[in-house]
Amino acid sequence: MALDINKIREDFPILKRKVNGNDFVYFDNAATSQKPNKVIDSIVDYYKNYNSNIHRGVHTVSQEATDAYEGARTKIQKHFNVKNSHEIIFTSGTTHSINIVANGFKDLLNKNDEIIISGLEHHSNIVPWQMMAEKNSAKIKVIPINKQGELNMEVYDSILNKNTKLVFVNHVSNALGTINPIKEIIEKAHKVKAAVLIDGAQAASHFKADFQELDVDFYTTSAHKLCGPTGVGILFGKEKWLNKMPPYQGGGEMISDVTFDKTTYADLPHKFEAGTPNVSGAIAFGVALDYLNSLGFDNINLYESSLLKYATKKLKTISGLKIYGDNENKTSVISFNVEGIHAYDIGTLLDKFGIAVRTGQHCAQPIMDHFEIPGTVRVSLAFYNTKKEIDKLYNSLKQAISMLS
Amino acid sequence: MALDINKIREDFPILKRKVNGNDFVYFDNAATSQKPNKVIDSIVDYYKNYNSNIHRGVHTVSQEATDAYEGARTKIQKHFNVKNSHEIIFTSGTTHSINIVANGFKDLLNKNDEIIISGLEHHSNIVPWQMMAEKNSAKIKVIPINKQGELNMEVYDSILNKNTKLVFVNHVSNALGTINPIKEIIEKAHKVKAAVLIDGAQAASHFKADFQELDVDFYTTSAHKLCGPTGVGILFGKEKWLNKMPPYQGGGEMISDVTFDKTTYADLPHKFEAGTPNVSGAIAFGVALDYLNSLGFDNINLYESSLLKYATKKLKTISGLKIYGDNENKTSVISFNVEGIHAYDIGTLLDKFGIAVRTGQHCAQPIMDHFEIPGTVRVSLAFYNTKKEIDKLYNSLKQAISMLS
Amino acid sequence: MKIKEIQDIIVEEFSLFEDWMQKYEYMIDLGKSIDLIKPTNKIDSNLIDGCQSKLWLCAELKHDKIIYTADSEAIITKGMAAILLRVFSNQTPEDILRADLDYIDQIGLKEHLSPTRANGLVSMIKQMKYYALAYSKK
Amino acid sequence: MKIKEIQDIIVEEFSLFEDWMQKYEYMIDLGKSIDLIKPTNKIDSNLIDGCQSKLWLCAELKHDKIIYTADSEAIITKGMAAILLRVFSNQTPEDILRADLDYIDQIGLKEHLSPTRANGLVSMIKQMKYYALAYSKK
Ligand SMILES: Cc1ncc(COP(=O)(O)O)c(C=O)c1O
Ligand SMILES: Cc1ncc(COP(=O)(O)O)c(C=O)c1O
Repeated sequence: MALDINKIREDFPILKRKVNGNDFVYFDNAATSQKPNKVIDSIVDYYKNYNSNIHRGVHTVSQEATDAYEGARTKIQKHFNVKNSHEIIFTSGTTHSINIVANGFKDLLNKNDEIIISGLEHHSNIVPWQMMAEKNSAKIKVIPINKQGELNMEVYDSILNKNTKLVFVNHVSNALGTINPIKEIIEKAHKVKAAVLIDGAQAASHFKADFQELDVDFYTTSAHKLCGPTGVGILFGKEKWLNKMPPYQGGGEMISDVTFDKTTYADLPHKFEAGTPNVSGAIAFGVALDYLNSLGFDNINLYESSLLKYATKKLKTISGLKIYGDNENKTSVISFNVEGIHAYDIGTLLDKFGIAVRTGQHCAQPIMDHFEIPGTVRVSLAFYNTKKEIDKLYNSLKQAISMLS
Repeated sequence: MALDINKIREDFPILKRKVNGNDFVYFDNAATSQKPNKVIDSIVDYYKNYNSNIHRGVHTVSQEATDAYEGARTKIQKHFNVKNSHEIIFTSGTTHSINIVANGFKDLLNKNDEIIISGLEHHSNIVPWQMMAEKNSAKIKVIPINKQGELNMEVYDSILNKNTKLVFVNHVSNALGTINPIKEIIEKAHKVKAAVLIDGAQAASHFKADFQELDVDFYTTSAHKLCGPTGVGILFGKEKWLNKMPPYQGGGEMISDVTFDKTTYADLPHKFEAGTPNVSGAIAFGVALDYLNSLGFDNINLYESSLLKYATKKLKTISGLKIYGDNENKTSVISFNVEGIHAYDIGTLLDKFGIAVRTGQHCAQPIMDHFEIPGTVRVSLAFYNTKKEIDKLYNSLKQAISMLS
Repeated sequence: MKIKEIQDIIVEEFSLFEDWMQKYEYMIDLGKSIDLIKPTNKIDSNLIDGCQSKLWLCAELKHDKIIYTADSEAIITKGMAAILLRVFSNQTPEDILRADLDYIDQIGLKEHLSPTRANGLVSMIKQMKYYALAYSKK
Repeated sequence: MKIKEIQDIIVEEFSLFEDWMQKYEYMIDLGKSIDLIKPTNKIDSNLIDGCQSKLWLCAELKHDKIIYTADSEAIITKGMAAILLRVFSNQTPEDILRADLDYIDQIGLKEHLSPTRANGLVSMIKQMKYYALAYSKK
């Protein structure tokens, strides 16, 4: 079933707005996605009809809120084919999720242990490990990237060894769009008994991962990247790991017994959900997944691939334009520069034409260092974008270049 | 100017709903507050018109979102009379805020140092310090409470000494409603050069604190307790402390320079705001403060005091009913038990009458241990409650007691 | 009597009540009148997790049938426990394992068995099934 | 010429443009044509924080007036810098401290001076004022 994009666009009220007098074209989807009415409505419905603090409440509205919140957890569990619902921890986003794991492993590692990070990482996936390694002196090794912006798997094989305790790779690179071979990475890591955390912040909006099939140990994502609201995300962790890790934050919900002498931690998932969670956010996250599933991830994938191909081909015809990470295994991102022109100038002029792109380092300075550039223009696509919008980008870009040359 | 409560109630759509066939009476305000239309509308407006990831974006919508987000920070700054806007850190809530400080002091304290916690604390304010003390071996001392549920300030004087580095007290106790003498606590702590963190989760919806006048070192609160959305809160910290503390989470935004060897942290407030924040939540938090200020905190205070007095007097006429923390310095909370009847049973029956109260320990087990009770029924009031609702509570409670006796 | 028969009787009994108040008065009466558990069995190891009021559950096998006893500090929880025990107690492990809880739905008390409700009854039912499983394997 | 006079001239110049494209073409031309800073001053210590493209600012006092020079990798930022320097450079520290930026608003380029925009121009203005303050105290 092909997607009816015009109908889908009706679901996204923001797509009707004007920017600088022009129709708004949103190509900054890797930074955050836009939200369909259903998701927005679910937030309104929550606050107008059943807002309440959850858990431990005996009154009806608290029960309704709790059921909806836990219902969202179950939706997420099913979506990612997770064995136990308590293996899904609600967090405030990917960054928070990764920090829970980094903090958790702080006490589990020592100076003979090694962790491997990919060279394609977002800052969220680098800094927590540096902070952790400062404490436990574990060694950080890096899988370098090649000219096409792909991970060098030969180096991965050579640095993986019995001291490796953890491997951290994003599923899709936010700066380049590269899809990493996570299945292979996980299988190889498991052979040396290392755990694997996959940062799915950029992937989850494009394809549906099956966590049991992947046999992944941890997986993270943020609702705001997949048509959900800001301020909520998940950490998936295998039960055995979540039980092993100490809690990250102290507070309400996460303890079963508190005295001034001693505190017993509560069961999963509460151990990692201290304090009042983002109740409306979690519920709306579930609704966002329902929405995406109603379109179908296969359909989304097919359509986005054709958009990417069309845009790549078109942009490549522009002389002096260079795409970084122009490889076969990528999704929905085109990161480029035009010779002699600064990314910031292109971004500024495209904005005048109503087109939103991102410029700069994309929180991935090591990748920019690799290509020896200060930054790129990043066009990132979603299923509600159209070929017509790409044509508009092409024309505006040509005009911008001519103004700037 | 007296508040026009009937008009105010029109602002809160949820107050029109039915629960178990009865008009909904919401007396669980200490758990979370209800939201006025303005706040809900601001969330809708954000997602329908200018949703975007913030900071570093050069396109218009990103600018609009960033300006609104930073505008919210400025509103909060002004509301609490804070010197610098970068002393306001957006967090996911009070629990998160407190954990930032507990983590920050982990490296700043050692085993000769002492921290003082009040005996009136919520779990959020106990567990993080226990977790911290496990790491740095600092000693935790407790200010005990007296029969009226007030802090014993003589003991405070006696345990405060030159080794005291931190004092942690909530502004208002969530379990009893006691208002603590924070001005005195801060002044005395500063004499021995100890820093003070005030947990304002229960206070900020009832009165407007002036942080410069209080000279408080840290202050925390959650938006959801003051008519704002879930998943967002603030940590106020004096610049000198925030600069001294290490960051809590690693990620995007909080670094100025990342390589695989070394990372330089960004300036305040970004150092503590790793990852995509709850943009819509922060903006709606600002709108919630605008709303409350449009009513006026003096008016809110006056009205809530009269409600509390009325309710206390009325409930006290019920034989066998005992109020915990029945003192002069309290706000908006009545925590009670009826002889021979379990709090859970009362809560369950009140819910049948459409009345939402909280029952149990209220995340404050040490207080329950102090009174040697398993829990209480907690009625917590807000400015949108009415005397008529209190009458209904009184009548329903009488009926529940007669059913249960 | 078989589980299904008892359930049908309970459903019939509850069908006579005209409003929630009568229903709850009945539950409260059940909670008050029935002495559910031996005081010596009110020990921590028999406590059910996750509830606002303490809730104890005991099980013993007699003549191939499981006798459950339970108690709670909260009278409504105790009444609900009584309604559950009336069905499950004095049945064979196999019948208990097969039994469903539709009757609770039919008598309009399903809300008390929400997994997110802090009364411990869902955990109690789970625990009853565990006992039944354990005894069925003997 | 006094600051206010230069500002008025700029406002008049910009009033001739019919659309944003002409305006931006002019800015870009400014950015291209003007050699703003000595290569030897393009050093890290002259860098302005918080921008996507590198932005350098220099100040020196000549005959009681401050001569600012600046440069940026991004041409639009450089053009904006040129518009700012045309007003502020070669003025007395006191006049610089007193000067406002209303003219930027009037020529419709205020968006570039949002404190949250990642182009560094707001920091540059702040830095220019700091220099003026420092020199005014000499
Ligand atoms: C006194 C007090 N402190 C801290 C908290 C925790 O706030 P949150 O759950 O929003 O993190 C609460 C909320 O119940 C509270 O009442
Ligand atoms: C690959 C990747 N990881 C992590 C993150 C951080 O996600 P968040 O900002 O929602 O915490 C992002 C978002 O930009 C990302 O693209």
